[in-house]
Amino acid sequence: MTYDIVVDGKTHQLELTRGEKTWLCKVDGQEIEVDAALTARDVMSVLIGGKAYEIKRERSLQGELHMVIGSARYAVDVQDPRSLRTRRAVGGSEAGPQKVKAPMPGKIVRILVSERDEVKAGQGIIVMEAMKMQNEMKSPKDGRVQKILTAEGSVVNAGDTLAIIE
Amino acid sequence: MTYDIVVDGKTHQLELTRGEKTWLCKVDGQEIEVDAALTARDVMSVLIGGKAYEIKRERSLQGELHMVIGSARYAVDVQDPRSLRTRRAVGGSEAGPQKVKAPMPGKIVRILVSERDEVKAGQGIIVMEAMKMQNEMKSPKDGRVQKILTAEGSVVNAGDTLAIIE
Amino acid sequence: MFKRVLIANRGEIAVRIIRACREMGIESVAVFSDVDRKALHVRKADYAYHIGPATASESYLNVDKILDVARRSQAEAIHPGYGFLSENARFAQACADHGFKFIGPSPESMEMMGSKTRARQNMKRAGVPFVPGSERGLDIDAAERLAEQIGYPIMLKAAAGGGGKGMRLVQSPGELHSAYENARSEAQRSFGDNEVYLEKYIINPRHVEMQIFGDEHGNIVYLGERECSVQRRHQKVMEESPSPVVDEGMRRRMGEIAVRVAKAANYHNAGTIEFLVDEQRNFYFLEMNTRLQVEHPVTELVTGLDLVHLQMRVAAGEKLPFKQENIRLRGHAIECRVYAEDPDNNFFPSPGQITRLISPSGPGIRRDSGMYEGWNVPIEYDPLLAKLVGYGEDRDQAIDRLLRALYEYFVGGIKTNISLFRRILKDPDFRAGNLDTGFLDRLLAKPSNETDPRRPIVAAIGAAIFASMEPKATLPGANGATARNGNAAPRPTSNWRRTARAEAMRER
Amino acid sequence: MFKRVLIANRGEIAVRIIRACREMGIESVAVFSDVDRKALHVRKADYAYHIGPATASESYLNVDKILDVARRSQAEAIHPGYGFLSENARFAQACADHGFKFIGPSPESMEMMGSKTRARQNMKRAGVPFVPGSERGLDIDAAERLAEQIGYPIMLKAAAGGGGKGMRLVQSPGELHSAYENARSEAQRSFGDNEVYLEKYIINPRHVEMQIFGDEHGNIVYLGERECSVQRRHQKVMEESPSPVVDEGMRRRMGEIAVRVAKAANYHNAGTIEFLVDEQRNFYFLEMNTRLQVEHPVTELVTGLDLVHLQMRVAAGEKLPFKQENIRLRGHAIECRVYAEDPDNNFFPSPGQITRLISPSGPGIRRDSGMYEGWNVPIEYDPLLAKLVGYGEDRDQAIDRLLRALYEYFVGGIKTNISLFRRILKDPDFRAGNLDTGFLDRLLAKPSNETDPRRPIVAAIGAAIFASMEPKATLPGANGATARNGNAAPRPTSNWRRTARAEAMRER
Repeated sequence: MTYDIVVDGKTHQLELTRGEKTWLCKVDGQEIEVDAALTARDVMSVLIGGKAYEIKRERSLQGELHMVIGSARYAVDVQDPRSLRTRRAVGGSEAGPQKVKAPMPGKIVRILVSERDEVKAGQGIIVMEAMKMQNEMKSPKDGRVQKILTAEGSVVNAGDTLAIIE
Repeated sequence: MTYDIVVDGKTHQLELTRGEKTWLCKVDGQEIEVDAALTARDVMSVLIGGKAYEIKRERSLQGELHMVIGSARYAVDVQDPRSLRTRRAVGGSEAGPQKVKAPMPGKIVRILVSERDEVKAGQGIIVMEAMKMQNEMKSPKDGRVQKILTAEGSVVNAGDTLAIIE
Repeated sequence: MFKRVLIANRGEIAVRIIRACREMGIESVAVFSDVDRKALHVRKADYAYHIGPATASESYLNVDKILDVARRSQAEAIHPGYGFLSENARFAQACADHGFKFIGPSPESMEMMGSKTRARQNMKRAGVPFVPGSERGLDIDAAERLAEQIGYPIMLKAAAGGGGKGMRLVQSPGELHSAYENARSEAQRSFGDNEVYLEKYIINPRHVEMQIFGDEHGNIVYLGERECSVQRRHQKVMEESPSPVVDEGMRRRMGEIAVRVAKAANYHNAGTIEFLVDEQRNFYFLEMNTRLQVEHPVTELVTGLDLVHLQMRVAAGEKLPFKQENIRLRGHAIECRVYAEDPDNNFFPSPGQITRLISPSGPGIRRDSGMYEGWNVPIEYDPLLAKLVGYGEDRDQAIDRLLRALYEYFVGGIKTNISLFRRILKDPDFRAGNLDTGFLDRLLAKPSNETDPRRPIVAAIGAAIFASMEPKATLPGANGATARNGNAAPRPTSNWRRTARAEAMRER
Repeated sequence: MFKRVLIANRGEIAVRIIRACREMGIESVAVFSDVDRKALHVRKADYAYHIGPATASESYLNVDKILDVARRSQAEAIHPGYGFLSENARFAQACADHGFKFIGPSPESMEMMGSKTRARQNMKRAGVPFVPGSERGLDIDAAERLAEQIGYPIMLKAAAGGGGKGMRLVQSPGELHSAYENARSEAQRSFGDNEVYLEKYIINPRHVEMQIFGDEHGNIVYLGERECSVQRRHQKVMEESPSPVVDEGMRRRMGEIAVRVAKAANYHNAGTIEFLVDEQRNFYFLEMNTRLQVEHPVTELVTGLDLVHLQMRVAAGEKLPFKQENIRLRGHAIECRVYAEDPDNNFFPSPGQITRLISPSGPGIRRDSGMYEGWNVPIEYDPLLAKLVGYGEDRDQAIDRLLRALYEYFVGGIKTNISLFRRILKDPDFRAGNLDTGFLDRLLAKPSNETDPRRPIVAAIGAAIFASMEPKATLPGANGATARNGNAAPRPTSNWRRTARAEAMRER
């Protein structure tokens, strides 16, 4: 099987072949023999040339995939090379409308702008509260408030779009 | 829903009705209001009139069901009253052939009898080893060894039939 | 001893008190709000009662509801934990009025210590050293005159304050007016009381506090100090005992003054006297906390005592079972407060479901936790999930054991500040004991660079093998695409979008 | 200090040593057999090497394979843990011959202490008190004469023995001949050495042992005693420190004798001198264990020291960092050995998959564990899963904390002896400290009756709600029958069959 795997923004080409007891991995052209064993849910023990790694997989509610090794944490994206171009294109660019999303579940305590307002990049748009802390969600760019999709007092989930800046 | 529930050998009749926030349980005719919440897998928090119980469910490989409350452990059998009679009948009786089963996974180290041998109740049939301990499996009754279903050196699972005494 | 005790709290401290109850043969009564039905303290208690909606003022802060449960459950005493109603003298009084023993000091002691200016006046009389400043709330003119007299920088503080609210640092005369107004209005908003006082600002102070304990028969002892200088936004993050800066002589002087403070307040049960320590190791009384502290475990490990057991015994009328000279400090303990917050993203709160939890144990590790795998951390309460405490023969061993335990600790699904503690514990200044309350902010301003060049490759290999192990990937026709889908989460985010969001956050 | 250490062991002790390595900045090398690929020590180590099939003689006991891994992994030292090769002098010698530091005593010390009769001769010369008996293996005629002289009952023991193998109690002259033959042949089978010696049998003895520690510069200290009288079939089940029967004077006498024993053996690193204590509190040298003991944590909690750290430091040539007068014992610690065995069914071993694991933590609780949820306990090794240790200001508090922690402990899928510890800790004789090596057998002979009349109903309610929550039960057409199926396990067993089996087992 072949994967393109993005680790902390850097793409690695990976070819994986299952051997009798181990896996053969070709990583960016280099061959590595890997003894991998799933020990508990989302916890894999990996031995590479005697070196032992415990790799924990974590998928967040927002769909992010992380690999945690010891105390280091890596943002990982597993991609099929053929569909990569399409996916990249979907992302949109700075030029188009951008969403202000809730980075955490919480309660909307104040909305600082109105629809059609002109805003600067970094300007406060919405104030959220969670766990007794208030945090300001800011505009990602200079532009205009196209839409506000929440109301004061609402409870929102992480990843919910709160406003769109065009 | 109606259940016959056998707890440590004693049968209780249970009628369960789901209320808005709590369950209504009729246990052996007595009505009890129960606030139940599944907290983690197989761990239920139950409140009955303010008293709090944490109930852990455990199903063994051999199919036994236990409820653990604090440090007390109860063998439980959940039965549908209509099929109860049938199931009871399946069990067999002392008169017929009886199985000597492995109570744990382990290795057969010695077989002490041969097929067709006459045996007494309590007589050693097979010696198993697990975790550096040897244990003798004994005949459940006076009778004759009908069949031996394992061999010295074999590794067996818990519940495997090792021999049949007729 | 009490037969049944109600715990008017939640989270790790409720669990900790429930455990003490069970150890002492006392039945525990938990209370819970709507969102806490599945909280760990409800799972562990002998009794549990619902007390209302998530909003604290309608549940954990609601005196009537708590007293009602105490009545219904036939509790004899109430332990308030920390936070919530723990320093509310009216609650302590209401408990007494309704025939429940409040496990803590008398309402009078709490009242006296509750107002910082009143505490100050009482303590001055007892000969306790203070940071130069005003003894009571003052108007802007008086503030101006006093600031001139003791010299800038000065600090404005809310008389009813705490947790950094209503505090303003003033570097020069020109800043005084607007700072005064801001402090006043913030004090009004936060505490309903706009009284503001003024103090000399100590440069690079340490925050050191002394644990005291008194019984109801007039005996008061001190149980050693705690260094609490590792703070972010005036909130403690790590605490240790003993303090790297306190030697035996200073401990005795500080302890004796702390006992004097407690005696002046006619204090009983657990209490803490907070001091500021300047660079010359002079110390100044700051305030008294009239409750059990979050960080009490470090004192427990170093003294070998159980402060919650002691609280119960003293509240039940027993005498302290030891004298000052019997207290034997041994070893060193350090506590990490594990918060649901994202250290890589401006310490944003991170409530949500804990999908995976791997907890450390072993030699020298104590863990007081309110979380479990599968639990949903609610958005309504403070983000303290657990306390991880390392104990060692000396400070170095305590640090090394904590680093080992943090290496084992894994909380999946939400973000926590576990990685922050590794940074702190490896910092040369921390290891040398060079601490002051500005230490953590300075550390956070520096770039973090923990890297192992080989590990990202290992992460990639791990991700690929995980992906290939997914059930979907083994179906006929499976290829890279299916593997990706198998591995992707409910709402896939492209790498670009993730980066964009991270940048947007960094700007704030 | 060493850069890299190989741990020639498995299970909880391998994990405990790996943790110490990480704390000290030493890289750890684990070894594993076929069935241990997923064991916790492999997960936690920095390096891990496969060394062969499950059978210990072809893996953990195979000296060549372990030395080969030490070479390949470039380890500098080898820690043997306990059991396996830990008391094998030839292994210690082979380590030295191949340039690896053996973390333990010298092969010469081990050799001298390995043969009980030789140890006895050496110790006698050092003035160590002994149970009256023979000083070496004897033939049946000599045994007969000596038994007559010191008086029955007497005990026959294998010179190379341990763990109860090759031991026979002889109550009267008539039993001597057959007991002698049995002991001899069991000794031959178990140790390949049929030498048997004889001792006076002490009625109701306590088993008390003294921890000693020596460096390679001639310094030896004692670190307090452990009471190990709670045994089943000569195997320790619980240990505590201090012993309820040892006071300060007795501790000093016993400690000084233990140090004398160690000096006579030119001993360094961790070691334990075992004593029998009779009803008059006389104590007699039993044997020396030339390794770290399973029960070392109770000593660590009471002394505040880390014995594995010390082992590493001493093996690296450092001097002991303290003197005898610096050792300060404080509080009380009790250890429970959690075994995979069924206390309700003749203590049958219970290997298999751990389907659910809820572990205790909190104040005064230390847990050293080799298991995790989802792990399969293999059938090939000893059944020790974890050690739960309670520490308290005094013995009562240690007991109460352990009871609390055991209440929280839940191991699902396999059977463990957790319930046994509750029985022991609640027993009036145990609580009073009235212990001897027959205590546990007497307790087990008594019927157990822990009941709460209301709980079975709660169990029934719980089972019904669990059943009704099963996904199948909520499908259209679901009724009692589906609910039962949903709740039933892969191989349903009727109640009758279960009872029949339980009875069959009880007969054994």
